[in-house]
Amino acid sequence: MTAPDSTIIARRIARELKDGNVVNLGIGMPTLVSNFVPENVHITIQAENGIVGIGPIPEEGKEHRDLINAGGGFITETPGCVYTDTALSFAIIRGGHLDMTVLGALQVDREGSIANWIIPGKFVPGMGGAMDLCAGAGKVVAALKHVDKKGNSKILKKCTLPLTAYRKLNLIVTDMAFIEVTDEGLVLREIAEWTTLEEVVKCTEANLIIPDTIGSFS
Amino acid sequence: MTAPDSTIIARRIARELKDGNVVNLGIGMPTLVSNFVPENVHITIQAENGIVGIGPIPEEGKEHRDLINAGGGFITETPGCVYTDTALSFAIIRGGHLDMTVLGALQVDREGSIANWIIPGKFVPGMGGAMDLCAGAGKVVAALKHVDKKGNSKILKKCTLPLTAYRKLNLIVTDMAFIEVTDEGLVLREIAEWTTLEEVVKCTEANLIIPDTIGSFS
Amino acid sequence: MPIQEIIDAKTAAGLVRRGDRIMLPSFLTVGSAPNLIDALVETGTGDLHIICIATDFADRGIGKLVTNKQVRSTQTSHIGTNPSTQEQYTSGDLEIEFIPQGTLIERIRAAGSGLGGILTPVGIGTDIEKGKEIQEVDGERYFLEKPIFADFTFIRAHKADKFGNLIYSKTARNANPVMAMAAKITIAEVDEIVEPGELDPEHIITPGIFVNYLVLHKE
Amino acid sequence: MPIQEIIDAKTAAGLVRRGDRIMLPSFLTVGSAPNLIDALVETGTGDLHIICIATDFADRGIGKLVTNKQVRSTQTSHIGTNPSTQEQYTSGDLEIEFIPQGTLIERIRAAGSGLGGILTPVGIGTDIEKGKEIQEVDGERYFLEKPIFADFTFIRAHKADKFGNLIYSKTARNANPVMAMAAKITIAEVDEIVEPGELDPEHIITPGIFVNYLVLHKE
Repeated sequence: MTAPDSTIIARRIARELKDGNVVNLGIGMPTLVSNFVPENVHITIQAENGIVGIGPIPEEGKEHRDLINAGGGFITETPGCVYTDTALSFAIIRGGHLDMTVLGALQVDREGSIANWIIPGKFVPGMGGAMDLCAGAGKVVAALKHVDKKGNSKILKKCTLPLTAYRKLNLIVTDMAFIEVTDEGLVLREIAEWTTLEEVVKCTEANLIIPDTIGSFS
Repeated sequence: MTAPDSTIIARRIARELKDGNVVNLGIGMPTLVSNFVPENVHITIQAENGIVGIGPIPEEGKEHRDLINAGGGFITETPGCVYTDTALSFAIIRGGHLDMTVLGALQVDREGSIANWIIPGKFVPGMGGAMDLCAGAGKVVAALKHVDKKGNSKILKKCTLPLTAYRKLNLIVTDMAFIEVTDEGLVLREIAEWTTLEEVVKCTEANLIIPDTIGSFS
Repeated sequence: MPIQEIIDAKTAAGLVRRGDRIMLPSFLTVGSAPNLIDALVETGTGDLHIICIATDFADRGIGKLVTNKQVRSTQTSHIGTNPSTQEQYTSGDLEIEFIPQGTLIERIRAAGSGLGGILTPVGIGTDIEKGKEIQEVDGERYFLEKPIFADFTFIRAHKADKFGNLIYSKTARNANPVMAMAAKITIAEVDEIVEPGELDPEHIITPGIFVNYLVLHKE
Repeated sequence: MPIQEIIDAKTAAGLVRRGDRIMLPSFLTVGSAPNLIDALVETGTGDLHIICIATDFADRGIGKLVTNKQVRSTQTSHIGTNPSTQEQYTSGDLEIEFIPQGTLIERIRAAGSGLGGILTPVGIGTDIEKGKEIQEVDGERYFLEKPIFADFTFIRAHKADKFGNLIYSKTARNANPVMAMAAKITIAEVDEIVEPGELDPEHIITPGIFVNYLVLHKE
């Protein structure tokens, strides 16, 4: 089978959401998670620029210049949403009031560390709110392609790029695998339907703990 | 002459207010300062329980149960007043955003220290917001009778009661004298009309610096 | 956001266990949650640690819990209006950590905000230095103050929407918004509960994500 | 409260001196003060230190100052949307202290709130530990972060009353309320100026006591 588009990652992460969860979804792929929230699950989406309760993207022409998410995209209000200043926004984030955050990643590793804010000498965007999110959210989920364009694994023994957070990840979800980060190491919980255990192991630089039962997702 | 009532203290302190000042007036005598604000001087009164812009005492029957000052007395709103939570209230106080605070005192001393929160073994009310006010206000003014009921000076070489603040006073205003606290010591700036220099010196345990010109107030 | 469960004051007070730490926002009773406090007095649950600006009056507000001997210890800035607290403190039945009011609220905010502590200059040079950790930064001395957490906070708000978003009334706001953030369970006693969207999102002070239960205030 | 002086953007920008430290609230231009920034670009005043969440875009928001080479250094959390900042950083013409966004706002809040600093766990174990002061409390490691002050803050608010009390618009609130507290001079660019009392005291976010001048925004 050929690799699916990257919404497979968003779809799988969305299944982790529980009714009532308050979540922060990073820029890019993580934002897509909100499109796949299961029926009967109501979540609240927070953004670090100061809103609790983000609604869908507005219809064309209905954008409000003062209403954006942390990626700069126009959003809408949900009934019951709240505006906050940046201090309260990061009090929410750092203070443990989010159930989950989903972040894109350049690399993750077997210790549960994540790198996504800098490629020294090449691209130096800055950490924005990513370090705060990793430090404070109840569950920290990395969403990334399993391998880079050259086929190299992004699930490493040890990140080579400067870290965004040291040992803060709870889950790593890729287009190939659903991996839990435990004190013992990375546990392979599920394999994407389109690939195989053999492929996943081959594409993962970090050691994987392989339990007797492994699920699948698509 | 006999001693005037203690409004003499409030009246003299009120003359220190400049147009646009933001002030916090302590419980009791300091509260009276607001009754003597000079014409053409508009001040904003802040209270630590969370209001910027206190108005006069309400008419009887017009009290609102949720609208009090830091002494628990009913107050009114002024047009343009603002409610704040306790964190912002003390950010204002500690952050240097008040031009002046006026506090009652049990003792003050030549170093500019003030004691007003505890009489060990006798009365232990707690410091409330007094320590914060002393630490943060632009000008810290102690308002007190010059001597206690037994005739003992309250303007000491060194406070004997536990301090509310160490070296934070700018002015000491009593029913007898208007004293500036300087790095050199206490400078006697004015004497109340009803008394004399000799009396003031006699009633002051701390050394006073006596300049050539001393004003008077009433 | 989840629709908040609406419970009665008795059920709410019944959640509190002997020895729990409770934040009670109140400024001389203004901004305190009277139904919740009364219900907690009713339970008689003892050995409590309470965190409050002041212990109010012997027969009103937080003071009722003190008078009913349910309080083992308190972190507070003022007890001067409550002879009951004064007596129990003097007799040694009640432990008190006196904390300047601004420092108290910052320690609570630190807990709710995920900070490890704050440095404050308030009280430097006074007796409260005793036994405290002092830190020098750029030649200035500060207290290193640690976060204060609680098991419960009893909020008093004016209105809630069904998500638990809160608005307050005048100076009854005081410590409520900050204490709402620092407890495992935050219970809000409110005058009215409205539909989500009825409160203007620009006016909401406490986001419902800090709130766990709503109790409808009865006079 | 004093009636605030209403000045034009040019006069406001003219107050800034070469080398000054300026806080510029903005989140990818939302919540930035466009007239004030344009006027400051017009002055050409250089050698500035700017404190901001991000440097916006090369041709919009804060980025205009960078592109115009008026900025010597910045404390910020993100420059990824502004190639102009990236270039000047790479060439060594612009100094940058990268600070996690939540830490940045707390350091500014500490300045405005009279705190000597805060302890934060954010970034522990990463490269930002280099050269930083680390403090251990109860076995946990934290950064000891110091306050960030400024000479000026350029606020963008929706409405002001004549006392300078401010309300904001949606996510344009962001860092404005906190940065308003931490500068010697705070100048607010607003859509409308109303009489004191016209803004509900429960809804005002920034008390006018933090504000020094008002500028009426022109499209």
